[in-house]
This record gives sequence, structure tokens and C-alpha cells, in this order.
Amino acid sequence: MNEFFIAAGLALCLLVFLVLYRVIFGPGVFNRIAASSAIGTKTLIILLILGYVYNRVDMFIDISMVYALLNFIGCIAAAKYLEMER
Amino acid sequence: MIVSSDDIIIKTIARIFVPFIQLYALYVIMHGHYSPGGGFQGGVILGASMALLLITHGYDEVKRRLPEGVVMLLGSVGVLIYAGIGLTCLLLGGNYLDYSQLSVILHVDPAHARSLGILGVELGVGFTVMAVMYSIFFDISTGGILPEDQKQEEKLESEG
Amino acid sequence: MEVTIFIHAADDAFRILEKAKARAVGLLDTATNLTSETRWMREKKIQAILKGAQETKSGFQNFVATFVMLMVFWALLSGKFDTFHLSLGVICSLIVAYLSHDLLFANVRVGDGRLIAQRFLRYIPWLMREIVTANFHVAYLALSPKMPIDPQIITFRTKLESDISWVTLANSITLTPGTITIDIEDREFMIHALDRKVADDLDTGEMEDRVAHIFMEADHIYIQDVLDVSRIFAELKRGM
Amino acid sequence: MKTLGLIVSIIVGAFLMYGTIDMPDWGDPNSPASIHVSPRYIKKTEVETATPNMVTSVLADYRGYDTLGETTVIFTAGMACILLLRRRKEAGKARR
Amino acid sequence: MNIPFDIIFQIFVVMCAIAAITVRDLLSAVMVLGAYSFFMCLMWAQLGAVDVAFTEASVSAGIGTILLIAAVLKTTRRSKD
Amino acid sequence: MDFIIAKYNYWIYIILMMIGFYAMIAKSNLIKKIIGMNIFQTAIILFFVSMAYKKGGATLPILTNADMHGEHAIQVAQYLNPLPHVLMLTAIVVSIATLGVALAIAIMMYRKYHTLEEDEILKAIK
Amino acid sequence: MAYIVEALSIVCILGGLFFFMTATIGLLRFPDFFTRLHATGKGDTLAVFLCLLGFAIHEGLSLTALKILFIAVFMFLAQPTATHAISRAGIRHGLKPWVKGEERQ
Repeated sequence: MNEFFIAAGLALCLLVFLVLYRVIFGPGVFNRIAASSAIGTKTLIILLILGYVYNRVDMFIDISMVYALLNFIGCIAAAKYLEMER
Repeated sequence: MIVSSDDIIIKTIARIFVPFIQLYALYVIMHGHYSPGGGFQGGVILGASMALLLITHGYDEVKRRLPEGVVMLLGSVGVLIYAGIGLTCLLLGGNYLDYSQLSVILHVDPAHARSLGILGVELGVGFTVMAVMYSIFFDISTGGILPEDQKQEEKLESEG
Repeated sequence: MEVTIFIHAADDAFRILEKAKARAVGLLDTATNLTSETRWMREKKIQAILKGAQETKSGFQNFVATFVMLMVFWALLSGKFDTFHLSLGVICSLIVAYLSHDLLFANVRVGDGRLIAQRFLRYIPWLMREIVTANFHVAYLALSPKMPIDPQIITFRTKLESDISWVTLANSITLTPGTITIDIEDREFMIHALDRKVADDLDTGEMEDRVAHIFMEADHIYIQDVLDVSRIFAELKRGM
Repeated sequence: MKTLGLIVSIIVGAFLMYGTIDMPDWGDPNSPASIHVSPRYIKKTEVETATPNMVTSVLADYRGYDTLGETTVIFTAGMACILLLRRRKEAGKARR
Repeated sequence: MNIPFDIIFQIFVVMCAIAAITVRDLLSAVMVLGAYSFFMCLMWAQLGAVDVAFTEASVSAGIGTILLIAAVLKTTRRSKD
Repeated sequence: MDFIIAKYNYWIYIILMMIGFYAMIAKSNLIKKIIGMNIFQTAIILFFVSMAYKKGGATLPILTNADMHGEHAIQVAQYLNPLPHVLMLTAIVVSIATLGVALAIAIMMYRKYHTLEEDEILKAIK
Repeated sequence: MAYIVEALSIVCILGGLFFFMTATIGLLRFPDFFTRLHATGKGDTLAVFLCLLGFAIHEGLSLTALKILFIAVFMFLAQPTATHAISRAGIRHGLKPWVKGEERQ
């Protein structure tokens, strides 16, 4: 089971690498914001997988919870900025 | 940045989220002993929840809950709690910040007294960090001018 | 020769239309009958519900509800059930409930709270099915080499009234196949759809009815308590 | 300015990389950093402070002075921010 | 066991750092910095520093990004290099 | 080869530090400089935290079963070194506070000179 | 029994990875910003949910599993909202949606 989790984590890292293309080269701010929030969700899962690698999931859940609760604040703030700038 | 958003969805979801974020922050402060977390992290999350309220619901809504004066008071009170606990230890005959002396007034064994002292200290740190984070965000997003002052200034300028 | 065939064909068409119309009228009649019957039967209860719906909860009720909810959340987070930690939880929940008692349940209209919860739970499986369909749709579009999309923006007016039902509808629209909500401006939903067909699917208003059913919006309350609406709509569509 | 900055940063980086030769290996359990005081913290934290999370106990108990200083620094930073940016009501009137 | 994650996160972090200082648009740079902090948090979690990872998560996702966005709003979004 | 495996982490941290340092020196935009400062800080913090790492199955610095009393039961090599974590944890929060002060100063400069570019500010001061 | 539970959790996580993959491919291949939001907004939500469900099944009936499910609930509320906020900002900022026949951005 542990090997499976590590393999899943590596696969997710590959996907993050693909999303990173949009973050770095993506035309315009909007693509970057969307890709950045997508990376946030993948980070949440990778954190839990690292918890399984360390065999201490109950410690890593708290960090994941922080991302689940706070990740969208950045999105909303950036959206509000772009609305106000116009 | 601090005017109220006119999007009903964002406002509603923020309204639902804010109490949970605040309770989670308090949980992080209180359970720093057993799981990752502590005063710094919890304070930052509390400040972030107030910032979320400020972005989505505007300044008036936040001012009703947490006026500017109270924020500054909390910031100073946090440092004072920290220093005060240290001073209490000094008055009880130990070293500065030696919490095992607190066992005299708390009626527990020294190890648990140190644990409780840690809890108090974390609480103070959390208050300070929350107040500072919130006030830094507030100042930067308004440019330091309170909205009512701005209105007043505009009125004065239009008069004279 | 051609003329007679044409006339026959037209005649047939008219007859089919007539039949369909009669069927539709009959269906509507039964629907109204049923509706009035239920209205008569359950008038009292519904009136009570509606009357309750008009007044928002008082501050103290809000406070207690928020406190209970936060306390449950705390117990779930904490996982320690000794006296010290529970009392810490009570204090923290009291502080947060005092700070934000008008946030969590602001202008929730008091219907039967338990009924709303029940209906919401019954709504979730349908939503999950839609979400899975949506994801397979996106997967098909993303993996197909030609990418058959034709994006367009559509708007429609909604009959819903409270903000929480707007939010439910908007988030459900975002999660279901091929559509995302862009904007709401006084009851006008602006939606970005991936192609024409998806937009037409949305126009039938099935999801809106379901959401209205959850939150007991006034126009929908009678018919939907007793009938499965989607079947009637499908029948009507086929008949016409 | 650009080339100068590049040259300076590369020189600094090269010096630092030269310095890593004498560093202990990465992840070495017997490196000087982890044999000096930390064993005591790890061993005594449960007995002395009844706190399983060593980071918290070291943060707030063994190294309490340090954290007090950091808290004061953060508080001072907040003060500095307010002093720099905020304009009071009276100042607005006086400016007029 | 942790080695592959380690190398991958390091590569990500360096890429994000280079992108954050080369992007012209300041708001884009801020968003790239947000992605950078995600990887930083992952790296700390992988090194076993759970508390540091927690701090980085709350600081960057909660306050850091919106602080920079507010500052960009108060000043200007364009930059010459 | 052993040498590279033992030391490559440090080199990557130094590369990260160089990127931040270059941004602080060569970029003329103030906010870019602040971003560079942020990267510099994280590189230093990363260097510190990596000192705490122990190879060979060491777990987090949180005791696994809290009921266990007595210091002889705890193997030191099993747990990571908590001291660098503590020092760097506070450093991150302090870094966000200094970021706030730096942004405040940048906003003040923008108010006075209406630009964020360093060379234009220098020209205006003269 | 234990094998069935393990297999179930593996299936859930694999499904999550599949939807993550399609969301990522969509993010890379779709022609403009709004269509890309379709990919991330829907794909990530379900993928996160499936992955978390897999973890929760692997964890068994405990408080940890409940916490993991709570994370899923928060994601379900937050993710569509973030998508909506960005798309609204895009349309207000004056971004033109891509229509058929145009060049992809």
C-alpha cells in the first residue's frame, strides 16, 4: 500500500509539472490565477500522501485543512483586484 | 480593496466560512501541544479570517465586530500576557519564564504547570500576531486612511 | 397526385397535434386537480411554514444554533473528550459565536429546518451523478483530438428568491456538465456554456425546480411535495 | 547594473559552494547540529513539560526568551507599519 | 524513500523562483510567488518540519498573497524589467 | 558521486539564494526587489531546516505515544532535531511582518514619486 | 475483507488521479481562459473528493477519516466559488470569450 501511495504522489508531481507550464508561461494573469489554484488542490493531496509516507497522517491533516480553508482567499482577492482595476 | 463586494455568491460563501476558520484557528492555538500548530500559526489564520471578512463584506461589517482600538489593544495585551506570565514566575520565586513555579497557584504538578504556562504564552502570541497581521493588511489595503476620514476629507474639500 | 399526398400528410399531422394537445391538457388538468387537492389537504401546515418563513430567526436562536454547530466541529477536530479540552472548546465556541452569530445563519428563512436538511440530503446523490457526468464530459472533450466545443454565453432569469438558494443553484450550475456561472445581477444568471446542447439542457429548468424544492420557495411548494416533477416535464415535452 | 549584479551573485554563490565542502553530509544523524543540545530536549520534553510536541515545548518553554523577542519584533513591525502609513483625523484637518 | 520527492520539489522551486523574478507583470509575479510558496510548504513537509510547513501554509495562503496584491493595487502593476 | 549525493541539496539552496540576491541587486522595480528578498529569506530558512534532517527513518518531532513516561524509552535518533524548526518557524512569521513594513515603505515612495522604478526615483531625488 | 477495503480505496484514488489528469490536460489544451476554467473547476473538485474518499476508506472508521471528509466538504464549497470569482473578474475586466473559429490563445 505504501508503494502505491508513493507512486500516486509521483504521478501527482508529474501533473503539477504540467500545470506549472500554465503558471510560468500562461498568457495573462487570469490563466496564472486559475493554474495557481489548481496547484493548491494538488498540493493538498500530496501533503496527505507525504503523511502516509511518514505514517503520521493525523499530523498532516491539519495542514491540508488549512489549504482547504484558506486557498480561495487568494483567488477572491486577486479577482477583486482585477474587478477594481478594470 | 475594502469596499463590500457586490457578488452574492462570494459574500454568502465567505459568511459561511468565516466562523469555521476562526474556530479552526482557535483549535490550532489550543492544541499546539499535541499536533502541529501554536500561537503563530493560529494568529495568522485568525488574521486571515478577518482579512477575508474585510475583502468580502467591507469595512463597516468588520468595524462592528472588531473596532480599530480593540485591535491595537489586543496587540499590546498579547505581549503583556507573555511578559506578565514571565513576571508572575519571577514573583513566585523562580526565574523569569520558569513556568514550573506556577504549580503553586494552579495546584498541579510542575510538569503540567509548564504545559499550562505554554498554553497561556501561545494565547498571548496568537493575539499579538492576529492584531498585527490584520492591522498590516488593513493599512496596506486602505493606504492608511480610514474610510470615514476619507469621506470627511472629501466633504471638507468640496466645501472649501 | 402530390397534392393529395400533401393533404393527407397535413391531415395526419394535424390529427397528431390534436391528440398531443388533448393529452397535454388532460395531464395539466390532473396536475391542477392534484395540486388543489393537496392544497386543500395540507393548507394549514403550509400556511404555518410560510408564516414561519417570513420572519428571520431572532438573535438568540442564531447564537444557540451557531454555538451548537461550532461545538460539533470542535469535537470533531479535537478528538480529546476530557473535561479540560471540552471546556476550552465551550469557551472558544462561545467567543466565535459571539463574534459571528449573525454570519452563519444570516437571513436563513425559518421553514422546517429538518425538512430542508432532509431534502438537501436527497438532493446530493442527484448532484453527485451530475458531477460525475460533468467530469466524463470534460474528460471526453479534453482527450478528443478535435475538441468539439462551441462556447457561448447565455442568460436566464430565475424564480428563486433567497440568497442561499441562489448560491446553491450557482454552485450546482458550476459543477454540472459544461456550464459555469459567471455573474448574478438581480436574478439574471449569466452562464458560460461549452456548446449549444448543454445550454438547452439548462433551459428546461430541472435543477432550478429541484433547488426551489429544497428551500421551499413559494411558487413551487404545492406541486412538488406530491409529484415527481421531472416525469411530468418529460411527458409534456414528448406530448407536444 | 545587470551584469554587475550577475557577477556579484555568482561570485558569492561560488564562495558559498566552496564552503559546503566542509559541511557535514546532508541528513547525517551525527552532524554537530543534532548532537549538542537537541538530545536533551527530545528526551526530557515529556517528563518536564508534559507536551508531546517538542517544537511547541522548545518554542515556548526552553527558549521562551527567544519567542518573547520575536513577538516583540512582530509587534514593532505592526507599529512601524501604522506609523508609516496611517494618517489621523487631526492631521487631515491640519493639512487643510 | 523520500529522495525522489526531494529532487522534484527542488526543481519546481527553482523554476518558480526564476519565473517570479523574470515575469514583467507584477500581479503575475505575485501569483507565481504563491505557487512558489506551495512548493516550499511541500518541501518542508517532506523534510519532516511539520510546524514550519504549517506556518508557511497559513502565512502564504492566508496573508502573504493578499498583502502583496493589496500593495500592487495601491501602487502600479507595470514594471520595466 | 557520494560527494554529489551528500551535498547537492546545499547547492540547490545556494542557487535559490543567488536568484534572490540577483533580484535584489539588479532588478530596478521595488516590488521585484521585495520578492527577491522573500526568495532569499526562504533559501536561508531552507538551509537551516535541512540541518535538522536525519536520514534513516527518523519521524517528526512529535512523540508518537504520549502516555509513555520515562526518558529512557525515547531513542534520540528516531526523532528529527526540533531546534532549527523552532528558530525558523518564528523567522517565517517575522519575515511576513518585515514584508509588510517593506510594502508600506514602497507605498510611501510611490505616493511621493509616482513610480516604483529605482532609477527614476534616484533621478527625482537629485 | 481487508483486501476489499484496500481495493476500494485504490480504485477511488486511481479515479481521482484520472480526473486530475483530464483536468490538467484540459487546462493545457482548451483554447481560452473560460474553457480552461471548465476543466479546473469541475475536474479538481471531483478528483479531490475521490482522492479524499480513498484516504478515508483506507483510514477506516475513525476521527481522522471524518476530518478528511470535512476537508472534502470545504473543498466542495470553496472550489466552485473560486472558479466563479475568477470568471466574473474576467468578464468584468473585459476578457472576450473565445468563439468557434477563432485562433486559440
